[in-house]
Amino acid sequence: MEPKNGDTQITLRNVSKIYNNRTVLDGINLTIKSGEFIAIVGKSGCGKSTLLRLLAGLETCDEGSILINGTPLKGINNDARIMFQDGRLLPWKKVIDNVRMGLKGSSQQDSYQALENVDLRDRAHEWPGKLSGGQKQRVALARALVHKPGVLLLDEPLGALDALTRLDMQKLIEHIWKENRYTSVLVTHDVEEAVAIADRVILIENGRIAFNKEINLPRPRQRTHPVFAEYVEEILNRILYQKSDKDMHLIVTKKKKRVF
Amino acid sequence: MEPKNGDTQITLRNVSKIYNNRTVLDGINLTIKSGEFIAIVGKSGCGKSTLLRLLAGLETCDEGSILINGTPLKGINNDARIMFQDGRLLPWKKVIDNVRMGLKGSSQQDSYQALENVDLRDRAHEWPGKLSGGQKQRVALARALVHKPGVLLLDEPLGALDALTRLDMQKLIEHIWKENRYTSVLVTHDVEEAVAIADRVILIENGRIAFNKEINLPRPRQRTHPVFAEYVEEILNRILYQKSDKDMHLIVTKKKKRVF
Amino acid sequence: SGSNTAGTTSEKHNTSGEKDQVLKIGYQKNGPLVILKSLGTLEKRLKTEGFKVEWKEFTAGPALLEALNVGSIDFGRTGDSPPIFAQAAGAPFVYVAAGKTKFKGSAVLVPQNSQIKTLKDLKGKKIGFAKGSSSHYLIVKALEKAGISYDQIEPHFLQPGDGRVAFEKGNIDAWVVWDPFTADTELNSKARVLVNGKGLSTDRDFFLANNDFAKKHRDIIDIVLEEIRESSEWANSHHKELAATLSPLLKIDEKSLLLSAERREYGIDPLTDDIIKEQQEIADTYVKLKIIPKKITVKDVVDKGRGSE
Amino acid sequence: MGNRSRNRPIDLLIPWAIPFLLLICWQLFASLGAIPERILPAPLDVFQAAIELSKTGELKDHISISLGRAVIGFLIGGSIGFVLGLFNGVSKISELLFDTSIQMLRTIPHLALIPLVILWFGIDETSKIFIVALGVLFPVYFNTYHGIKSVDKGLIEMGKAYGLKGFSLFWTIIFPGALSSILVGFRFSLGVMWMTLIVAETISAHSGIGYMAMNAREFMQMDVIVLAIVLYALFGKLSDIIARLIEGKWLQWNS
Amino acid sequence: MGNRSRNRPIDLLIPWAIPFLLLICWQLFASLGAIPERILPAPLDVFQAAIELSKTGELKDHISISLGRAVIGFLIGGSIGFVLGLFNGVSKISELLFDTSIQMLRTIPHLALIPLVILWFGIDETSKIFIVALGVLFPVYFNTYHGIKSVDKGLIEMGKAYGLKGFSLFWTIIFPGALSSILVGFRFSLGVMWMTLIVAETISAHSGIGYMAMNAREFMQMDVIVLAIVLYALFGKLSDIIARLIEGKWLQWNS
Ligand SMILES: Nc1ncnc2c1ncn2[C@@H]1O[C@H](COP(=O)(O)OP(=O)(O)OP(=O)(O)O)[C@@H](O)[C@H]1O
Ligand SMILES: Nc1ncnc2c1ncn2[C@@H]1O[C@H](COP(=O)(O)OP(=O)(O)OP(=O)(O)O)[C@@H](O)[C@H]1O
Ligand SMILES: [Mg+2]
Ligand SMILES: [Mg+2]
Repeated sequence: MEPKNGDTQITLRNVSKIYNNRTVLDGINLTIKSGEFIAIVGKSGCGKSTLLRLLAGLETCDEGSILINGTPLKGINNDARIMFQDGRLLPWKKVIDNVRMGLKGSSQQDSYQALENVDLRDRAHEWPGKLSGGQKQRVALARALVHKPGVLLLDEPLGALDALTRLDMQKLIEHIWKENRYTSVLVTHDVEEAVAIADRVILIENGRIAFNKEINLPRPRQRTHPVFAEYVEEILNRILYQKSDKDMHLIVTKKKKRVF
Repeated sequence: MEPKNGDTQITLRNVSKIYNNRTVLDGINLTIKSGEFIAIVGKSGCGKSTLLRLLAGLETCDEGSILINGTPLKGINNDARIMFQDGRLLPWKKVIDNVRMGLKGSSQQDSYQALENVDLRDRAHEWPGKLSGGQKQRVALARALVHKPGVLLLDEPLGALDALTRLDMQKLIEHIWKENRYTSVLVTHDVEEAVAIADRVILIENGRIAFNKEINLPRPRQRTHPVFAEYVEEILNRILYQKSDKDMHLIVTKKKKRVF
Repeated sequence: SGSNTAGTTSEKHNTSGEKDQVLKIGYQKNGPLVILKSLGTLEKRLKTEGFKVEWKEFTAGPALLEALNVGSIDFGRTGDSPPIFAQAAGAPFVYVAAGKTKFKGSAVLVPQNSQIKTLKDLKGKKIGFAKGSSSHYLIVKALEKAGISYDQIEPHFLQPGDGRVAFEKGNIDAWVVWDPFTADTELNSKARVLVNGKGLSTDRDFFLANNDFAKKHRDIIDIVLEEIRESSEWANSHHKELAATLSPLLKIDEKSLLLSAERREYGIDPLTDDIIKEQQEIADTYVKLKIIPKKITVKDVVDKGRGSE
Repeated sequence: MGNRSRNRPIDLLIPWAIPFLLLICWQLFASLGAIPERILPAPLDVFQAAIELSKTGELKDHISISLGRAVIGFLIGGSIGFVLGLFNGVSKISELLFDTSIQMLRTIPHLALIPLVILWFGIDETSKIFIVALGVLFPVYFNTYHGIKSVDKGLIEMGKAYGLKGFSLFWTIIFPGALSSILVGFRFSLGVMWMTLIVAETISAHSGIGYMAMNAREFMQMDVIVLAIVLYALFGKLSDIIARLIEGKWLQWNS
Repeated sequence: MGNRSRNRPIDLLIPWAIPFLLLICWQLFASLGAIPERILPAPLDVFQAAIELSKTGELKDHISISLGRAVIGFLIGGSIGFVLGLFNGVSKISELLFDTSIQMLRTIPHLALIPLVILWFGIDETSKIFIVALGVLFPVYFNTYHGIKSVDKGLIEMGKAYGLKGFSLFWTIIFPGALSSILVGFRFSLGVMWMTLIVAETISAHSGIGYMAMNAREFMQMDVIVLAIVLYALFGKLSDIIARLIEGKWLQWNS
């Protein structure tokens, strides 16, 4: 099945996910418009990766359902490509073959170009085991981007990159998204990054969507733009000083027990 | 051998490391004073992890030597603890046993406290495989911090953490370092983080130390302090807009080939 | 031939006082020794001599001689061929007595409706037998008599159990085997005896002893032989009882065992020159067939005192 | 794999479907006379034979004697194989010295060794146990060695960097990392243990199921032969269940 | 492991130190008369026997005939074992259906099966090849199955998420992930291949090294028995070298 670009709408209806009595996602309702770019932020362990895995069809909802263009998702979402948080390169395939993996009838050129884009063209014929942490991550990114899926799911794609490379990769992701307009979900810890790329930033807290902020900035976005900084600050504040009293309480009591 | 705290000075003398004709580190000279906290920044693949591995004694220098308190390092550096970029938790040990690993005669309490510090006390008896990316990283951090080594080496310990947790962990690292005063080297991509914790920030470029900035700020450091922002900007600018003409040229030519 | 290995166990016991001496006898389930074992008379006799008896079971003659060779047993019985091979290999044993002929029970069998009517018809046929067994000698002699050369048949080397399956399945055209397998096959598998050992082979058992043991314990061997003689007499006069005792041991039906008992005489013959000559002939045949590499002289390993008895 | 599926009762039954079906077909063909009884007895005849042998206590004796030999041989051979695999897996020098020799010994059939075994160990229990031990040694050695060789190098490095050495490094990282492969060797060798018994019990034995089988083969008691085969099969399954239980307990983290 | 060490010539010699030392001791003891020749012939006598058998061309015949049986049996048994291991490793249903049956069959000694093998396949080459195939099947099955079961689940998941299915998923991820374990099975079964030949060649054989060994045993020709053992050992080492070459080629990424 050839993935269709830019016409995949995703609807989450009351989606819950429970791991051994631990409710990770608790009745999530969310609609991602076709071609929209969404960024997800949230505390470590709040369920971001779980949400992405649900969208990719790698996990099943314990409650509720996920609709892709109106049809409930069952099994693997063939229309989606996910970049995993832990990279998952095949150690027994050369870098270029990792990028090429799963490409059907696509020319060699595409994958070399993808490697070029992440600045690793010259490492094409090495084993992934010989790469640095950030290089591995970029190979995984190249692999995700070389496909032209209906839905692109990126789980912290730039976590291991330095500031300079990170900016380059952000531009790359945005550029490719603009060209293909697939529905995209990006998990990130970098709020600036979220504001720079996404149409909408979503905060997950206690298994629910705590905050849902549309970013109304023209593209290409200028980081120096005053409104940009405002957005970043607003979201960052919301994350750092959680508004709900209950949570506040929790954090305070937890902190009391710490040594510092 | 009981690790000695706070009295380990490290000297790198003309250290080079070459992987299959690729010179990764090229004649590094550096002295890390006993009890000093150094942060290393640099582009992805520039050799930061390699440097840390050399300090831990996991690799041997191809040229030059590393002196620990004046004696050349041979084999594993028993006085050092390294937190690897890729975590390396033992999948067959429960979280708490991973933290406890290698501790000699130390009380249970220490490792539970270490887990408490990284906010994962309640996950002590789960398998690491069931944790989220950031949770795994925190367990690895707890494991590194629970030892009281002479040298602490941290390879991007907070890369997978959200802004809030990250701040907490930075405080934790600084706190524990202050208490024990071991010589510390932190690899990070977050310049703010480097400036917030380190006594000195070092930039590696083309296998050499391109920049070596002492941070003269009183602790605890206030991020809102204007000098703090100046430091961050100076370092960030140095990273983003590499001063050397040769590099500039390289980057420009590379970019030409890209699709965006 | 070489006598530098001691009959380890028995010698050890020799030095440590009379009470502890052990006689290790190797036997096969379908031989005369099993009768002696089941009667239990030997143990009683030897107890007074300060000897304990240990019975060691072997599935085949060569395996028994393997044990005799390294001194794991002191005394045993096999068919006519294994001692020849053992002598060729230089094993330290002696013949102490011969059994009675049992050629009636050794036969060339063909299926009842087989086209093979005479020995001459065996030409070009697939014939199964155990390599280096008395059957091997029997078929060589039978072919010789029919004027067929050994090259003109297709030999298949099969142990009795395997041969039986191959025979019933028709994988072989003829099967050469000994009692009680002959009797069992005749009665239960629609087999016909083409020819038995009469005039071809005497097919005797032989009683063998470890060289050193035979020298040291002449008296004990005499007692054992005497007991064998007595148990054989009992067997010869109690066919029904014999069949009934052996049937559960061998798991062969009583009818077959009765048949094989009736056409066989148990007993012991002294090692006369004739018997030694027969045995020498067998040995020479094996040399001719290149089954053993060099000529041997059977007389060399006959227990001297007994050979002239 | 794992516990989830094992709890469904149907999953406990399905594995027996094929053996059961075969049994029924066989009985059917035999009853219809398509398989001559003399050549391949019907399951019921085999069952009959089992009952008869049980009544006299013979079957129990055979089994318990074999079991004794099997277990002792397994313990000896398994330990040696494990230790050798361990040393050769951990130490380069040991590997260089011994691996070739072991690879060479491995191919030698036990049947060919019997004359030498009798020479060295006589015809009593020692020689039988030796053969079982020898048979068990190699799969254990092989899988232990391979398991240790394929432990994640990154984890070993981590252990060393955290001050683990010698035994504690082995116990914390190398052994658990190699465990799944070691257990494969264990499972495999439990099967080999029973297999080699038959060779061992051709050496002047009076009892044991190997003896029972070979004796029956000599006298063409097809029902006993088939009974022996069925017993071997059941023992195989039993060994497998034990091995799987151990696996399930030790490899929980992997499920 | 790996290529680096294999290039040092000393590393090629060290593995032979122990076999060589044993050989020298053995010859020494034999020459001094400490080991009676009749019981254990000296290495030179064995060598002599080899020369004599070679002169007549007999040895070459035995080896080439055995080799033929071994290779055919290996190909058949190995393929079946591989395919079974593959299916049971990949498919839960297949595993439920077949694994128990295979575990049961595995324990049955070939010696006990001989009557049945003759029954089914007669006394010609087919039955010999069947036994070799049967012997080879299980280690290949076992290690393939285990290898596939222990492929990193995360990588398989990744493959599926990237649209790999069926054969391409197998070829890209499952097979390479299981390969190291599969090669262990391959190595092991190369040894078993030679081992089972001796049983196979007790069925009405006139040639082959298994026949040679058993024949020599019957006629108590210790020099030929030892020669056969030495041949088996050399074949074992040879098989091992082949297996290691293949491993070295296919598992480059792991070095
Ligand atoms: N074992 C190895 N064999 C060959 N090359 C290697 C090996 N390890 C690292 N390299 C190469 O050395 C260079 C430096 O690697 P290193 O891991 O030190 O980078 P890094 O600065 O930590 O990068 P990152 O920020 O991406 O983690 C990279 O180009 C990498 O590909
Ligand atoms: N297979 C699993 N079994 C049990 N619990 C799990 C499993 N996978 C995830 N969890 C738990 O679910 C919660 C959410 O995990 P998830 O990986 O979605 O977090 P995350 O938001 O991606 O965190 P991070 O930013 O640290 O990657 C965590 O508490 C984690 O421990
Ligand atoms: Mg995550
Ligand atoms: Mg790194």
